[in-house]
Amino acid sequence: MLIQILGIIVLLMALRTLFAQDRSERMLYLNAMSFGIAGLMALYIQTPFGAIIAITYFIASTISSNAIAYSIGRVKNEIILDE
Amino acid sequence: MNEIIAIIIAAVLSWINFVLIDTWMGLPEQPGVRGADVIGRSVKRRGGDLAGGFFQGNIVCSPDASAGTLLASAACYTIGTPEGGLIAAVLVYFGNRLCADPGYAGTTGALSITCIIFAASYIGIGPADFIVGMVLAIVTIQGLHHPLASKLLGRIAEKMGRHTKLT
Amino acid sequence: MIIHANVLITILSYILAIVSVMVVGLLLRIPILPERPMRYSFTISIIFPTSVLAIGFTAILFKLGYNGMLVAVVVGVLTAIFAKYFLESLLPKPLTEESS
Amino acid sequence: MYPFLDLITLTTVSVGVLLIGTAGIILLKKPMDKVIMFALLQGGFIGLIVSAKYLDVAVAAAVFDPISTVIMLIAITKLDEIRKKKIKSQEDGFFA
Repeated sequence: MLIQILGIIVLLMALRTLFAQDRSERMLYLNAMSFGIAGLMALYIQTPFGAIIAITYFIASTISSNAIAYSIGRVKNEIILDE
Repeated sequence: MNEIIAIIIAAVLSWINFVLIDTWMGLPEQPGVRGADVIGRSVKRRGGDLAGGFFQGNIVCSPDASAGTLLASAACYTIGTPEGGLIAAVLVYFGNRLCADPGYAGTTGALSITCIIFAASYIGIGPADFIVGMVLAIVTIQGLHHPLASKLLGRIAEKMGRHTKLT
Repeated sequence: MIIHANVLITILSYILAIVSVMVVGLLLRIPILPERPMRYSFTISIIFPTSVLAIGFTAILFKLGYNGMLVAVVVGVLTAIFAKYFLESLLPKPLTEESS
Repeated sequence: MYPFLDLITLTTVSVGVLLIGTAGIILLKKPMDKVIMFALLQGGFIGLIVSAKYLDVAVAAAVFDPISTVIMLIAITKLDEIRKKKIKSQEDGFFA
């Protein structure tokens, strides 16, 4: 029951990340999905190492979110060379 | 049916916990890092409140009391009730300093949710319910509708005297 | 509710760890409180983060199997020395702002 | 009672997140959007490793993920500066 609720939330947040309009809106949905995955891993592995891996994953994903949000401010509208 | 009521009570408890501690520690006042500034101004441009935008941006850019609540309840579920919260507080402090944040909000949130879990285990709400409840609480802030959530957070910040002075 | 004797001994060990880290920290002249506005300062003080580190390390050692009050006192002394001399270089203060 | 609820486990959720991340990397145009979807794909990847219970591999993957993201961000920022500088110098050359 608990795992099913978390799984539905994670899939919903991933779909909203794909179909979002703005770029910083995507960051907020991505953070909510990362919360869900950390809780899901702690519920699936029921040993003390499960808590360690959940903490490690969450802090690492926060560091990468920090770097992405910092460089969103620097790269305003980038030039793409298609065709 | 009994399980759903437990999850709802846990969600309400963890929502009150992390919103009050984050507002008291001054998250809506100023953006700690530069990425939070970008996200806050983007939320304001879409019709929200600036203080609530800074709140959401600070949650994205460094593990604050919301992360402390989730990780402490996960550690209490897998390790044991008093010890897991204390271990999670230390690890959240190191992670907070890696993200250039003082780290007061994360450790305070982890320690207070440990006390709440220890008290709630006598009425039959386990730590596993608090994990699901915390994810439901963060979805109401970050996942449903950003301008409405930021207006609510801005009103709470104004009531506690922590509204931003930037424009 | 029934409180066993083991629970009392565990709570007493945590309190002992906090007391020992406070005594050694006062001897080593760590400041007691960070300066005002307290929520934005990076100063290492006794209340935060040294006490939190002390009870966290005590909990890690308890879960690894080393029980007893003597462990708590030794961990408190070692944590105070660690926070005074090594924590500043392990986690440096961030630069004032990105000036770019 | 609800037979489709039994299908939702950590394995299927991680595979779904991986597929969504792959579709996002292919469909979206701008490089920064591609990096955001890459961060989403990393979450699904670590979840898939954990569901097979290779926990040590999962810790190593979780530690090395921000490093790869930071390296890609440095490359994107540098490339963008070079392209903007090139366009500016071309305009100056035409008008001067």
